[in-house]
Amino acid sequence: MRVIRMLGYLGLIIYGLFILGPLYVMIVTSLKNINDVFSIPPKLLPFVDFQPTMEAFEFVANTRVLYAFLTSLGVATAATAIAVIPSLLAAYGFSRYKKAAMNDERSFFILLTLRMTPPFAVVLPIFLYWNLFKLYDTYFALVWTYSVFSVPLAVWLLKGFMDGIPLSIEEAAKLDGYTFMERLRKFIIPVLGPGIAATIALVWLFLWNEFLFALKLGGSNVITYTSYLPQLRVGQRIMWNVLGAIGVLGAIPPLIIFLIFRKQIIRVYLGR
Amino acid sequence: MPKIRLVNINKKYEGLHLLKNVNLEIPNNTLFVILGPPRSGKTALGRILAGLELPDSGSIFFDDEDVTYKGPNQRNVSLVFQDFALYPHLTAYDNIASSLLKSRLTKEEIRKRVKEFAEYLKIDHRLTHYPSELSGGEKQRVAIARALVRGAQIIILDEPFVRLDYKVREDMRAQLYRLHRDLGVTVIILSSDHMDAMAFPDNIAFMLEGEIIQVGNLDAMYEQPTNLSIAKYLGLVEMNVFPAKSILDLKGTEIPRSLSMLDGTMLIGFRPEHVTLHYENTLKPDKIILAGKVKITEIVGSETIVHLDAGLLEPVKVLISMIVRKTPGEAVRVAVDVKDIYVFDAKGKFVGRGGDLIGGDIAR
Amino acid sequence: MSRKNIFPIFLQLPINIIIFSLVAYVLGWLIYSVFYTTPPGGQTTFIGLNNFITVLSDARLFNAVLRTAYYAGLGTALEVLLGMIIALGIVNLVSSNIRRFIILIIFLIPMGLSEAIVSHLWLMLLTPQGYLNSILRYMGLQPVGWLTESMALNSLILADVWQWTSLPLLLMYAARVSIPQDLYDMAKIERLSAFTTFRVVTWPYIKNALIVATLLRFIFMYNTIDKIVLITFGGPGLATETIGYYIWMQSFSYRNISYSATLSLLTLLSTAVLAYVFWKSLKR
Amino acid sequence: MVEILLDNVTKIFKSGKKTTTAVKNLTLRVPDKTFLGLLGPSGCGKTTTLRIMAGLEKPTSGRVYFDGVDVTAMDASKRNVAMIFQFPALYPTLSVYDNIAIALRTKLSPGEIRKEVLGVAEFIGISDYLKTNVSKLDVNLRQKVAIAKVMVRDPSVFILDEPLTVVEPKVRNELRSKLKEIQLKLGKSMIYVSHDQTEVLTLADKVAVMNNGEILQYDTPENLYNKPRDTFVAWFIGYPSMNFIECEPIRKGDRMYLSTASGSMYDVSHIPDVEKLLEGHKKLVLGIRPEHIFVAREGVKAKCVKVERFGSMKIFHLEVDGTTIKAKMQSINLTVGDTVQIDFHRDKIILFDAESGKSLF
Repeated sequence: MRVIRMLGYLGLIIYGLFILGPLYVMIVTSLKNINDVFSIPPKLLPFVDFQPTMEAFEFVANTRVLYAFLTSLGVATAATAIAVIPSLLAAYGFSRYKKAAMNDERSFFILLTLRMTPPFAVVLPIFLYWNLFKLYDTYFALVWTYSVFSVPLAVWLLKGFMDGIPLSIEEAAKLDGYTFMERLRKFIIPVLGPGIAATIALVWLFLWNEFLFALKLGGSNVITYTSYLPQLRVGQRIMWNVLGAIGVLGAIPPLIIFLIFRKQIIRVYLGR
Repeated sequence: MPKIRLVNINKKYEGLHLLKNVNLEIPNNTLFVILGPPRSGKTALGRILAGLELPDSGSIFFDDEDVTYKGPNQRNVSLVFQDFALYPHLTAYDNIASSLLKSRLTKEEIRKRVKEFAEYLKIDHRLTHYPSELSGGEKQRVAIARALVRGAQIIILDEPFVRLDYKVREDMRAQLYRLHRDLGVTVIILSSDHMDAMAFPDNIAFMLEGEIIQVGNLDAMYEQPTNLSIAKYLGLVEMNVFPAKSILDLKGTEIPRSLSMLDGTMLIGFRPEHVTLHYENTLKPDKIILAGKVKITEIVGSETIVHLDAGLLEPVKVLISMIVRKTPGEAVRVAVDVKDIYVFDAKGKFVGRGGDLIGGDIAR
Repeated sequence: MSRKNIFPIFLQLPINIIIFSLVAYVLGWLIYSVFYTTPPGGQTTFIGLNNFITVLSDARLFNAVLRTAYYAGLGTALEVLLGMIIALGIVNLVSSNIRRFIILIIFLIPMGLSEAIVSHLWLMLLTPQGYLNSILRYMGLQPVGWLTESMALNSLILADVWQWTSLPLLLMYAARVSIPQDLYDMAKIERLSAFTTFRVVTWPYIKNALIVATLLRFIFMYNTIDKIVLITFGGPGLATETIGYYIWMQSFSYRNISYSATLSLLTLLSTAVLAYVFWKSLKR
Repeated sequence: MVEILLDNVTKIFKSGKKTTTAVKNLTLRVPDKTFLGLLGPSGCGKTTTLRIMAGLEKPTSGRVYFDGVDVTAMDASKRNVAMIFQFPALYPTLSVYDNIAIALRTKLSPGEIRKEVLGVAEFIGISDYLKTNVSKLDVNLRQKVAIAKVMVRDPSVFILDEPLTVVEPKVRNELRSKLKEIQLKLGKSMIYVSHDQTEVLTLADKVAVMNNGEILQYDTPENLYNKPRDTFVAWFIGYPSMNFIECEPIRKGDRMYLSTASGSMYDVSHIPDVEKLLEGHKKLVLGIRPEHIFVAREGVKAKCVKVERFGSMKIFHLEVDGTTIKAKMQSINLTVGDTVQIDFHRDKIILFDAESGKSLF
């Protein structure tokens, strides 16, 4: 029995290295000067193999990359804000009125297919749609597209959390004389609190990481940190250290969100 | 306090006929128990009375006002849920006060009123705690306080004791009785526990598969049950029921003449507490004497239940109101007075008691 | 329609307005473009089922379908199996909640990253003079052509396994943790062998999560082309061109609007079918 | 067949900073072939004690012996125990038959297994469900399957953790007699945990009443009923629970009386050397069970305020000296509002010290 346990631990450690290795490499690259990036033997230990510099991060701070990060932040936040309230109402409908028209399982399934739509199949028509309205390369176009695509995910998550609240609590509030809006504001949202926060975080994260739409709907004016990356590969000299820096900065929000909402994230996938 | 009248209430849910033409009258200011096995439609009836659901058909009158389509607040009715349904994010105080925040009372008036009810229900020392920190009994009391504080005239409790410890139930039943007596509030208990019927014996409606099959006080249901399921449901120990034929054909038993002319297909039932140990010298004309061997004995507090194997389908259960030591296998003779027995037809409909049999009302 | 059943419809109106503001046009345009085409400067003409005929005769599309099946199939299989093994490993080997939580956070990080970041991260590793080859050379081994024609697709699968094994892992972990402890106590008391315990206690609960993870991953690998767009551009040659990338090229490089719309519509239909299968498994 | 001994066992649960002591240096000896009841309110540590016995929980300190052998560290699988959980623990994808038979796979041949399972299923009354999958059954049938699973094994001890709590009241009586039959038939020791005393008192030969992690009294049902060690055990055993009347000892001539706050006097001179017994206790509590109260020609004035009646069994709530006591009297017809003279069966009176709550014997 002990041997199996040892092998098990070894397996976990190997998998841990498999995950952490590339992340470590990214962080190391972001601290390198452009010439130190690739060399034989590989320079992997800061202070030992190379002098870490903040060169890449300074580049990010002083060029449009910073602007790209702020755009990502703004667009993701705006789209999440637009999507959350309507999704909350819809999730309430799907959770409480399973038999009513537009709230039954079939409509929920249709919403699910929206969440599964492949971006590559719809990016062209959306591109043409915004051109139609002369809104190509504008914030509104990207934010609205993002909110449309975040609604299915938001509703799916919120419905999961809302199913966790016993119906009797709501009916008790009904008996206490509270109207629907008051019940939502005073009882469902506070009790659902962590669930809503986790949903907002996860939907925001989904948009923070989006690439294809940002690439095609944005242009010179609207550019997110993900759609900026290809521009660092123009010509022969790929700015690897800046790519590393952007990768590190882009990875901070997911880490924070996973730390804060670990319980809710596990609970969301529990139901499925 | 309004007199409640339910007229021809029907309710279907997903093909299940939950309530079949329910008619019930609940006099004002009573403590009313709606008793019945689980899934007999009690909760559905409670929810319709509270206004949480609308009946498919039929109407509800409070005194002579039709409140069928009025919401819970216009009816001044409150429901205490089986899982108490306390707001997890609010303290006990806020839970109780939640229904008053909607009224015009000032903050001070609310505080006084909540304090008053909390003290009455002996929960005032736990007001700052959250529901998760309260015990079952305490949660129940907060839920009741919340229902009463807004002046509801009718309070419905759905299986109020199911989640409580055995000993806490006894205390909570006393609380409910005191509450009804002091506040003059109509209390309706939906319960599947016959002990609740025993604790509140005056007004009981028995529900079975969505129908009210008997209304009255416990003694009436105990003495004259309308069908076999009520007879079996009421009683500390379930009633012994055997096909008449199996008793009549039993060898080694004395069958009084009055019983022998009974129709064979009928069922004879007799309660364990009506069975007495029989000793040779006390011959009585109208007694069924059964002989058998003791299977097991159970001692309950100061009473003993003896399971007797008397050659019938199932063991005969005997309840003796003192502690009696009977070893398994011991031969015992027991007697049942004919006037105590219950007679049901093959389908379980109550036909009459032993007394009617002797009087010749139940013919072959 | 009493007040009762209208009200829920009002609940659904807001999201439907948002969604149909875009989806209506998209679907309309897709269907329209399948049957009508406007060559640059030319006249819009009805082309009937030409597109569907092209689809059936398009060899490049057929190869792309095969590649997608291989890419999504192998990738999903690896991710789900590895995810299950690691999830069960964590639960059985690590008992303290704090250590479990730390391990889980580390293992879930890749899932939180953007496809774009992961693509460039793996580009750093896979590119000929990249880290992987420099480590291999440092250890005196032969460097590997990670992005050459024969290896490119497998390298992409490796990158995807690195990033997305965490989803099946999370699903399996959540399912395993939800199993009531009483069942394991009963199995221990009845002296069931480790294998029987797995068969009658663990498997029934995680089987569902396994199916859901498999479908979820397969659909998303089928739908996602970010890695291909950023690491291999469908190359070298057509070595890593999946259906998605092929449509991407048709839409934005070759500008065959009508044909790309046809392919897009067919993909949407197949995704809907996959989603239906996913939904059915979810409800069971 | 095994004699179980828990020697000074303590169990402390740590969750984050908060530590709770579920069991406090508990010593308990369960002779072989006894039916032991563990009785107490929720959260009194009875389930933890059970799990320590079964080996599912390791004690923080103290030892566990099976027939004198120290099994504290021995895993549950090696202790040859059989257990029923509060919520039926059945393998979800298996049929009833397989659920029962699974534990026997390694021990008996298929033929023998079949005979055993059919016999047990017949006894419990689930023969016609053998083929159905357990997840399709309602909770009553599922618990019957759990009981069958336990019966078919040949363990050294049966351990039951509140098996009847989730079952419908009607089925509860049926299963209670079945469990009693099982214990008699198989002659094995059985440990039965519950907060419902009717179950425990009818089934158990010996009962341990627990509260806050400690055993207050460990005795036969009769002794618990007649000689409770303190007011908690006296209150906890018996339905309806014992009445308690606060009073003070007063000597009048050569008779010894107990007088209540409102002045009614109870003569207790009949208790042997009552003088010695009572000195040193300023305040006392007189405990009398509802079934030991009767209507007498002259006694203490009592006004009836409520009647609970159940066929022949009647419980009268009587107001005496300002406190309400319950009396269970058989053939008495009192209605609310009547006043009557009541008296207590002298030999059934139990005296407790007011502060410590301990009974004076």
